[in-house]
Amino acid sequence: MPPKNENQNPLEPQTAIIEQHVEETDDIFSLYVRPQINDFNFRPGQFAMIGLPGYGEAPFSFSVIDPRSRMLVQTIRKAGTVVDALSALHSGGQVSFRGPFGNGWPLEKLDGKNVIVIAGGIGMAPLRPVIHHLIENRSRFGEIYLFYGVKTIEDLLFSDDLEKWSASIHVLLSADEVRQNCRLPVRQGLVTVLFDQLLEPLSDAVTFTCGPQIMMKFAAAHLILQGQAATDIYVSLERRMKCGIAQCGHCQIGAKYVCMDGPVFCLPDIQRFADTFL
Amino acid sequence: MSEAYLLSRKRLPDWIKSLAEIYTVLGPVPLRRGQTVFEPIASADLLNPNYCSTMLSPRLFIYPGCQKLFTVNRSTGQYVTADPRTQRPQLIFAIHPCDMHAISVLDRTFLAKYEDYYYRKRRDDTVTIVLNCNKACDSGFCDSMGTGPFLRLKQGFDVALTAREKDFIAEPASENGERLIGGRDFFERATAADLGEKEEIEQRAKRSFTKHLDTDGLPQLLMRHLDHTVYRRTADSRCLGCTNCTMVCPTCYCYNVQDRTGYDLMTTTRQRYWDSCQELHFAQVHGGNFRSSREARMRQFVTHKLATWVEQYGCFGCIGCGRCMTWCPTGIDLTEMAKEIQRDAAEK
Amino acid sequence: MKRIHRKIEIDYLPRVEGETNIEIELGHAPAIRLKIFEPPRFFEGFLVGRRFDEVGDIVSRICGICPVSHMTTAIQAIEKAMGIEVSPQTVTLRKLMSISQIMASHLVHLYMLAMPDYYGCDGFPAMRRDVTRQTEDLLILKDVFNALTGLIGGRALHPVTHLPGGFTAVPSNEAVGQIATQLKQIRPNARRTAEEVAHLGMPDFHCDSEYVCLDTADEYAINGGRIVSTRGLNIAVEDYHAAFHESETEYAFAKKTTRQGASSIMSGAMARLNIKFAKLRQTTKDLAEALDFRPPSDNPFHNNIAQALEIVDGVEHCIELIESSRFEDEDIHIRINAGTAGAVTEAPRGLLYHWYEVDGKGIVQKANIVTPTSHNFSNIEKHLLKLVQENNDKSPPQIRLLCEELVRAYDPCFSCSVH
Amino acid sequence: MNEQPKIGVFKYSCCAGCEFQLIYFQKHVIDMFEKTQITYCRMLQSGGHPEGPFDVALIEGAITEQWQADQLNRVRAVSRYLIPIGSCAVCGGVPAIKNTTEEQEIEKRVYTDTSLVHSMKTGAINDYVKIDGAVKGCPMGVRDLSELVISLLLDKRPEFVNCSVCVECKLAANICVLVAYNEPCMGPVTNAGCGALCPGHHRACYGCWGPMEDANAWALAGQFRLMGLTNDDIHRKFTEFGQPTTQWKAGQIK
Ligand SMILES: Cc1cc2nc3c(=O)[nH]c(=O)nc-3n(C[C@H](O)[C@H](O)[C@H](O)COP(=O)(O)OP(=O)(O)OC[C@H]3O[C@@H](n4cnc5c(N)ncnc54)[C@H](O)[C@@H]3O)c2cc1C
Ligand code: SF4
Ligand code: SF4
Ligand code: SF4
Repeated sequence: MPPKNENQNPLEPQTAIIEQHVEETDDIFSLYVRPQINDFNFRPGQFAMIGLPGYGEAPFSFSVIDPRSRMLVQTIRKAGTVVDALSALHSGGQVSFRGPFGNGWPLEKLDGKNVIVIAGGIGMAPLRPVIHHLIENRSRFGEIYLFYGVKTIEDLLFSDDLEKWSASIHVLLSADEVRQNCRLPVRQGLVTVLFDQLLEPLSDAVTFTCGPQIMMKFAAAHLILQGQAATDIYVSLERRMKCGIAQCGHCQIGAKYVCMDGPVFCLPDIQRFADTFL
Repeated sequence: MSEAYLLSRKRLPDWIKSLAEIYTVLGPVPLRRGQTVFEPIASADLLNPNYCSTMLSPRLFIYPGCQKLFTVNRSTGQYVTADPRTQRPQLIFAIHPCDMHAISVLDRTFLAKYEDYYYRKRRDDTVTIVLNCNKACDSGFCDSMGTGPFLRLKQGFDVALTAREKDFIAEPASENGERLIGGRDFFERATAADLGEKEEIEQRAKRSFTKHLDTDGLPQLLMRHLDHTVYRRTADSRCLGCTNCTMVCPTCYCYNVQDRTGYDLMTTTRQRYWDSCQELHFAQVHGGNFRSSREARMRQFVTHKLATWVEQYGCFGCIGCGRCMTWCPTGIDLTEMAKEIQRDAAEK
Repeated sequence: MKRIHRKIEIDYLPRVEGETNIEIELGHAPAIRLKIFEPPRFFEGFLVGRRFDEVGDIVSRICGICPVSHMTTAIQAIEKAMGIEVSPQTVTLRKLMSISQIMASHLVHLYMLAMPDYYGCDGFPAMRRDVTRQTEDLLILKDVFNALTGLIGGRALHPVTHLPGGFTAVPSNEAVGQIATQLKQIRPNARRTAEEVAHLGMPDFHCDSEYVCLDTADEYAINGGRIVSTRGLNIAVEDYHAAFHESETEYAFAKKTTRQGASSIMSGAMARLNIKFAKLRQTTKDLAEALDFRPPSDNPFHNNIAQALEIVDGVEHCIELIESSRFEDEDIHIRINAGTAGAVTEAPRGLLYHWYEVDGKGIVQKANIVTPTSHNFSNIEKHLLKLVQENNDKSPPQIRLLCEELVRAYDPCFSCSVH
Repeated sequence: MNEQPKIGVFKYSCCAGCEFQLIYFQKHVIDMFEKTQITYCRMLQSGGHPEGPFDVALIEGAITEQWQADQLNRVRAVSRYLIPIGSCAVCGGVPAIKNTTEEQEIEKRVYTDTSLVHSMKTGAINDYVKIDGAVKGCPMGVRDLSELVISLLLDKRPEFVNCSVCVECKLAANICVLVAYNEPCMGPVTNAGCGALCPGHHRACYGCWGPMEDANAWALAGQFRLMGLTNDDIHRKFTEFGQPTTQWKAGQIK
């Protein structure tokens, strides 16, 4: 147990400054946030509780940290009270900020392995720092696949990055509807249609996935059928969260707190509980 | 173990009076029509030490149903933390062993990796005097859950009392507890014989239980039968979704957080209040609800209390007080559900 | 220059409770029609089949401004029908609740419905901007009266504690005592309200009426008594049906109630003051004197002043009732019996009659409700007609305003009247 | 928001109590006049613009006549948000008790000449148009009302109370009258917001706030039967408020 700290109140947020607001797609935007703490750091996959007094707060993953400016980037989909309020903020605006929380992706498990990253929609956001890590340390890994599924091509996040990344890893894209052209090849269908591009066997691959629950469920089932060990699949889950510090109970799944023990779980470790939808 | 003392029943009022000089003493007070509630008392006359169980456990004095966290000025961004403490330090008198255990269960949530500022202040500010139960209460099964009828905790409380015909055996368990007894002339030293009699009373109390739950291997069993039909049947035919079970449960810790802004649109108050996994919106997120069925919510309650809590916190989430079944308007009993699953498993 | 205006229509009269149009025909055969189009909700129809202990809760929903009156009248009728006796404490609590509600209703009427006309405002928000001080008095007074109703009833609007047989919960003496203190503090505000209203400059218009109200020997009757009038009526509530007649009209959903023989009547604050002025407290009488208001009056606009004086008197009445009582918890004892009975109370706007037939299981078999606005309906039309005739030479907007002011002076409630 | 939000208030079949609650009650509701514009409210002021547009249209009362439904559709078309206020509008409320009897029969009990009456089955507002939330209560609750107004001013989605009365009952530490005193309490299926007023005053909730989402009326009706209520008693309990709703249908079987 950590030593008792009289003056620390993990429920009371700090104030952080918005440096930039970028519209990514029709309903997704990124906020560049500067926290007050200078040595702020996070692990890919972790998140912060960001909010506005009067509107509440909600969990958002870090999608990147700028190494020089120390700015955090949060990529957010417009869906809800807090988000609507955040979406109206521009540079100079203030938000409330608590974090980082959660365990983050187990990057150490990837060393020497083939890596499969599966993202769906806004699920790309917490996986972006993973890709950065993979590319920065490219030599430590085998084949690297990024499977990324969206509804329409307009929903593709970070398309500039995707192009850059495709120089060093396999970037495979799918969209439910493909109507117009895109600089990168996009296949029509759910993200699983791309799986025929995988080189077998999968036995020494590790998978990180984040996206809609139903996508993760089918992707994982597919991979396991193809021979991947369930224990090599890691999922990042979304739940309702009010505290972020393992108290409010909303994010509980069985014996686990998504906010503290997760949001990243090894698939079988979470699947054994009820109501996981996995 | 430290010393044990004796307090004659006649001197109880003196003790309460002296405690009330330092603390707000919260004790079990009889209400009209046979109910008991914990309320501030100034003298022992009001006290009902033979109470069975209260609707709300003394949890609410440490973790109140609705608690202000802070106010923030929306233009300056200035936060003012709410002071969770009561005006005077409080003393909970005659808290039952199960309810004392429940507080120690709550400690594991609020005083864990992240320490809750508000809970910590109130917990440190509260003195607890436990009264062992000489007889099982109506729907209690604390004996099965290892939380009663006599206190089995070694720390985390201040004094344990055992009632005898003419006196109380008082056993302090903290420095503060020693102080509350020491120096007061109405306490005498207890003898080994007294403590021997305490053993006997405890054994008698244990035999008075009519409700039992076999907890051996129960968590594993429940986790193997997550899809048992008892959840759906009970949920559909009897569960009202009213959340009374979790509102009265002394170990439930879930809360919701809400911002309320004044008409000046400047001052926002953030507060938290008890929430419940039995409430429809509890696990709702944008685009879905992870426990949209009443069946799923009921399963969550039963399996959390009797199974996953053990992995999560190293103890059961149920302390066997019987409140959830007592105060459920349709009398849903989680032990009955567990027993049905046990029976079905045994038959197979 | 004298012009004959054929027809003036006021569509959906604003600033009254409920919905009505007014149609004024001038010329050879002048006529006035109060076309109350408030949709009927059929309370008397659906009360049949409901249990006796639901009736109070249901009928309070007839009206959001006088729920206590409907509730109390219904409960008293049902108690009489089933032979239930209540304690003196219950009688006192009912009185306090009724008076405080009447005061609150008068306040809303005076400040929010009636007064804007006289200040040339279209409504209260504008008044709050332009004549702030007066509106402050409203807020201060109303808070205290609502608090008193709410303390006894659980809430001021649609109280929850009031059942046949008594109250499920009784307020603590401390809490009631605090309200008494507040009541003493608002005396000047109440007085100022009366002065304000007396100086509004109401039209000098006279039209005789038969004034009807409840009366008892010893006090300013509110929840019971005999029905008396300025023309010699003096009957027990049991004889209500012999003295009054309810009839349907083809242009309004509200029924008209008149004396048997079709002569119209006026009930409400002015009727009460015209008949029971002597029973007011001396301070109220002195104030009336100072304001140059000497009942009986035959100017219907004076109903406004009468209401204001009732507020002044009501403050004292409540203080007296509180200071002469100690409240303690009591259990409600009821027996279910078959029976029929009616009860009359003074609602803010006048006489309110409820009548029920209950069977041996406590189920309502028949219901009849006659509201103050139904009692006043004919008289409003009669007075409007006279007013229009006397002001025939004015412009249509002026006539329209006069008519609106007159209707509002009656403080009618069309939601009640249709129910 | 640069301009003050425009509010329109429309009254249909009801007691007008919610409008009184809106207009006259607590001081802080009065403060609202300074930050919003009430552009139409017949009981409050003369004139006004019933044709809209409105940022919020507040609808009081149930629908019992065709002209009301027609007007309601027009109001919906010119309103950004449309919020029913009070049980009559939200769940039919007391005026919907009449749906339990045949229309002709009800009318005949009140009028000898029913030819002028053109009443229909009582409906709630969301039986006719899409709604954007609801301020429940009979009369509507001030907590939700101020949440609505503040939310409007902050430009956020209001968070209305949406749990059972039991939650507030426990937070208020009332002894449960159903369990302890065997009173048939509607609290478990009734939407909270009143602060558990009735149980707090030693009586059973009679459901004036209307059904909560996902209410299990069937199970509570079963419990009432065990407590000795007749089917008629139960039917009355579930039809005093919320007759037109689906949530309480299971309790409305005779
Ligand atoms: C660990 C973690 C990381 C996350 N990271 C990200 C991230 O990086 N980017 C991101 O965009 N999201 C992320 N999320 C999800 C994000 O936290 C949720 O979208 C969050 O609910 C938004 O908060 P809110 O308070 O604005 O929503 P709320 O207002 O609380 O909305 C939630 C509820 O309201 C309903 N609702 C919301 N909007 C509407 C509407 N317009 N109409 C009808 N109903 C509505 C929803 O159905 C839901 O029930 C993350 C979640 C978790 C748990
Ligand atoms: S039982 Fe439900 S309410 Fe209680 S702690 Fe568990 S999840 Fe929370
Ligand atoms: S009294 Fe009614 S509302 Fe309160 S807890 Fe009991 S059942 Fe629920
Ligand atoms: S307890 Fe029930 S009946 Fe009473 S006020 Fe609340 S919702 Fe209405």
